[in-house]
Amino acid sequence: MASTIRVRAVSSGDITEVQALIQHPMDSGYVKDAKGQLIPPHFIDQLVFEHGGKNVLVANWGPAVAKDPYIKFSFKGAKKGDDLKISWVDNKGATDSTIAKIQ
Amino acid sequence: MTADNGFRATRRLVLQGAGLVALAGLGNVALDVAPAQAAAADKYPGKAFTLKGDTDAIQALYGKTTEASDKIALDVPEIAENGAVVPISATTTLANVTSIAFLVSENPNALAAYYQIPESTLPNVSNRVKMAKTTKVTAIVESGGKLYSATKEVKVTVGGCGG
Amino acid sequence: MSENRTRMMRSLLLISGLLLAASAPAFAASEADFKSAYAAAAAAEKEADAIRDQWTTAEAALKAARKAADAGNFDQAIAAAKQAEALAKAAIFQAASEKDRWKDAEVR
Amino acid sequence: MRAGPPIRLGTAVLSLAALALAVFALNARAAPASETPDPVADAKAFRDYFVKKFPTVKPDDFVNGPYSMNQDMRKQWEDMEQFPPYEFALEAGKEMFSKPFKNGKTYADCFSNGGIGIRQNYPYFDEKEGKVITLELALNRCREVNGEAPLSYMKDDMAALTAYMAYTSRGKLMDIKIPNDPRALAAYENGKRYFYTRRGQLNFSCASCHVQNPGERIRAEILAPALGILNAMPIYRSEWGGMGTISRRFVSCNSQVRAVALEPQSEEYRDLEYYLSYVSNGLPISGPGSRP
Repeated sequence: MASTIRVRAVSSGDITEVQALIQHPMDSGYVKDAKGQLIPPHFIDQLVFEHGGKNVLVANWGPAVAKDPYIKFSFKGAKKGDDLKISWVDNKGATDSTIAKIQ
Repeated sequence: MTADNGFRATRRLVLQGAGLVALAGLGNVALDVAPAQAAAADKYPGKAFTLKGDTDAIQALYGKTTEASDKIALDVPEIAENGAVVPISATTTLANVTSIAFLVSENPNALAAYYQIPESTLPNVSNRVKMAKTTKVTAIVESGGKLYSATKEVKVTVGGCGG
Repeated sequence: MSENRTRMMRSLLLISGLLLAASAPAFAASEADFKSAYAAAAAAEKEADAIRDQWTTAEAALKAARKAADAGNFDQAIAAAKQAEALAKAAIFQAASEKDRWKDAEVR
Repeated sequence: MRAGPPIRLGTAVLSLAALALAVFALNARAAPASETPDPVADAKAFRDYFVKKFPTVKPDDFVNGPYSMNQDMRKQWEDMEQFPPYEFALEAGKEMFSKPFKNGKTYADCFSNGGIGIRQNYPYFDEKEGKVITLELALNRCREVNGEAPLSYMKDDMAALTAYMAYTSRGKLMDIKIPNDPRALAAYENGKRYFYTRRGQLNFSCASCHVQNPGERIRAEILAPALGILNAMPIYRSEWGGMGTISRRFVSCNSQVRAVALEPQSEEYRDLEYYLSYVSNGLPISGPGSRP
């Protein structure tokens, strides 16, 4: 199944700007479906970005993060061609991860 | 209400354990103590995400109070295009930032996101969050162990002709 | 041009007056009264459907009438049926009055 | 600067007595059109109206709907365009477009130029059948001809396919033809009639919002100008939390003014799409788009 993570990591000088878009419903547990039943909470609670074996960002998310979440941040100490590992886990234990090349 | 934290904590440890083992496998990586220590700091603050108001969430997350600072640029729209997808970003000139958090006061649970920022990462993050209704939005920056915050209001209404 | 605008406004005021009057009465009603009110409403809605200018609120009112009647609450059922009929009639009036009026709004 | 006093859209309008309370804002208009419709003149007048009403908006920018009308909304849109929410639908559409049917054929076999870069010619008037064929109808016909079940016109797969086809036409100018056939002219006129006819309990026509009040707010939303309004289709709407086709947009607009929606791809909707696309000729395709 195609990965649920789309990443764009672009390095200029010592700073690498990372953008990621993740396909996930991010149900908050407060929304009712068409038949009036509450849709159970189903959201990514932790998203980790790793480079060179070290975490460059750990995002702890609650149910308020938007559907198909997007995130952008920058970090230092990486160069073109390095690997950036992205992995997420959600409150139902589902996970996905991918490795992206830094452009 | 959410999956019980016990289960998630054990899964977290299993994952990190696996992560460490994988790292050990990479011959060229100088495996020093830091990743283990950094991994411990990653513990998911589940409780803070279930609390209602800002103050309780901040207390549960940091155990300290925050003070306003003009060194944090919180960028949120004045009127949200749509409460379901509100772009939010925070950047700061404060020194050695270790974490950034976003709080949406009027949401059922105020804490929306909590970012742990290692020192090699720049202290600015952009995200898209849901807002239940017109609300105050706060970005909290932990710098040098002290908490600073910036707050703005975002107007959110039902779109279109409504009902 | 503004002359027929006011004429249309006056007729619409009449229609909404009718709507308010229709939903006001609350007298002990029997199933027979409900049946006739419901039939009238259904006929009006069928006509509105035929000219493809039905209002969602008209359909909702008719459903509410049926539900109230099934629950044996005929006062409410008749009120809802009358409202449905009035709304459907307003939709028919709207379509008729718009038949040529739309040209006035056209950008030229 | 506005053409007429804006229509008051407070909750009062939504009440039962909306009919009586709605304040009609109509400019004085010249005499009604002569009997035989003149699409070329219509399109020119339509375009001049918007260019005159919004002198600061570059003509090509009208296709960006609300974002051509409001800077704050535009900034939020530009932020999101860096990684647009329709990214997943676009990729799914591309994959679906090349996946062969059970009989080995693909969508490319049903369309000129393999379906690439042709969205700007849809909808067109099919003189054999004597009716307007929209891209969504053509896609479902292609499926049926190849023994596949038709898709829902409203979202998901149909939205993904049309998103990919629109993407391959990005930047090309809308190019809708009206052949020299009285039935084509009638379809065009029927679409124009639907566009200007008031409907539903709120008693609004498409023009009430998208011609007389573009740039105004309807609660939190900024109304898009009608010029080029279909050029960004299909769109990912945050309100829907997903993709939506032209059919879904027409149906939801109807239900918002409390008019019972027609069947997707029914004649009125296809003719409406024909009229709206024709008067937007010459404006670039910008689909798939993302909207509030």
